[in-house]
Amino acid sequence: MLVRVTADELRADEAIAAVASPAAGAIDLFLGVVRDNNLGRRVGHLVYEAYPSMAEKVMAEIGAEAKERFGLEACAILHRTGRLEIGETSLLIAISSAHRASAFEGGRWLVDTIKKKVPVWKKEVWEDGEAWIEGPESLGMQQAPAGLTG
Amino acid sequence: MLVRVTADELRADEAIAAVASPAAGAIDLFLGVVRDNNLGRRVGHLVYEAYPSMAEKVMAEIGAEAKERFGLEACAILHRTGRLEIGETSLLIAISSAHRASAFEGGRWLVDTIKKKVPVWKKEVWEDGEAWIEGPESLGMQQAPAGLTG
Amino acid sequence: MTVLLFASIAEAAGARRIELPVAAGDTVAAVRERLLADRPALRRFVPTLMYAVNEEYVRDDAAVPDGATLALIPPVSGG
Amino acid sequence: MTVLLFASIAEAAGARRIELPVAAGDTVAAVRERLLADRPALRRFVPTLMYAVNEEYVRDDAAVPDGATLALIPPVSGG
Repeated sequence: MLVRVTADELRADEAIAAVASPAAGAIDLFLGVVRDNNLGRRVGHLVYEAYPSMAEKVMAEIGAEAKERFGLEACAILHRTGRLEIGETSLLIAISSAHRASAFEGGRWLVDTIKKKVPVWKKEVWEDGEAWIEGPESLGMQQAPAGLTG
Repeated sequence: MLVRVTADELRADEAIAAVASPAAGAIDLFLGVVRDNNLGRRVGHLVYEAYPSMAEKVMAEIGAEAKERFGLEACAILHRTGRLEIGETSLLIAISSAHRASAFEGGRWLVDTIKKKVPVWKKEVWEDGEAWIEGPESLGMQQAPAGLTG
Repeated sequence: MTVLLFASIAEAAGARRIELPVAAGDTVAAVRERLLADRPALRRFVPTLMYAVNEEYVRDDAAVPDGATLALIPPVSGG
Repeated sequence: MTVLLFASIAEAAGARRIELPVAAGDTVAAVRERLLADRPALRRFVPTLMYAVNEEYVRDDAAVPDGATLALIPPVSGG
């Protein structure tokens, strides 16, 4: 299984190739992308930080559970770290499956679970300040800055 | 909106670029891939035929409805025709959305609706025969060959 | 008028395109019956056929305008 | 032992890695309290902190073996 935490650009083609299987009839790809706004704030860029070795370990565990749970052929999970501009891809997952229902359901479950469990954090940087965005998914809270600065 | 029926290889990067938007936080991609078996039959290759001008028109209508229904930023739908080998991509859709829930739901709806409405047909070719596979989705029937030959 | 055939029915007909005369007031069903009169082997496809006139799906009681293109559409199986 | 800090708590501590002595029978909570004794400003992070010992999530009553790496994990926000 391809799992990777990296400062390099994430490439869709690599993830697709990593899940190729003659028995796969469906491949679902999900890209988490930096968008220009969040909760009404204009976002300039994001900075992602990870606990890389643990993040890769947790990603591999989640991927193995997804394969088992949804009967997938294969999956790949890549997360980028460092400074990301609007439109860049922070998270890339690919899964292959015999049929599309499990591809979509498995993809959705993977993304939800990654957001809850993988030790990665993002900081929003605006024109006039910045804040770590912590806990929106892992705590089931409203997404709100942990401590505003600047 | 990018919609295309083509005999050329489908490229994920092109579809991703076509749905890029600064307001998109999520991109979902779905690839329909030729798999090596169907209902217990060993598949050698597939041949796709389309009514290309009408197929593109119907794809554009379905894409517009998906955008409206799920509040998507953009979508792209590409279908390949001609002979396809195991592992090649026959259908490629990409959709971008502010949030992942609508990206996954919109992607699922798009694929389901394309399979019901777009005038494209596939023929399975086995070692010892071939058959047009017609109606599995559009008629809600079990997927079964329309007329076996060879 | 032009009738387009696809996939299984095109293979069975040995043709993908057939030119037919159209009479004032013709419906899709009337044109289809005219076509089948000479090609009885195609009748087995009728129960599952769909129709498009000028690239719009229609029912078989729809009118066929002069110069229209009628497509005989077997159950689709793209994706 | 090594304590790793990330994101908001690392920024507040001005450190991403702190070496601390560990006593036999120490729990995660005991190590955390020893760390906070010198850095009271970090106490506000405690209510939402998670913990990992040697890259496995654990509760704060888990034992910390000698030579372990303890990570203080603010609520994650990847994706």
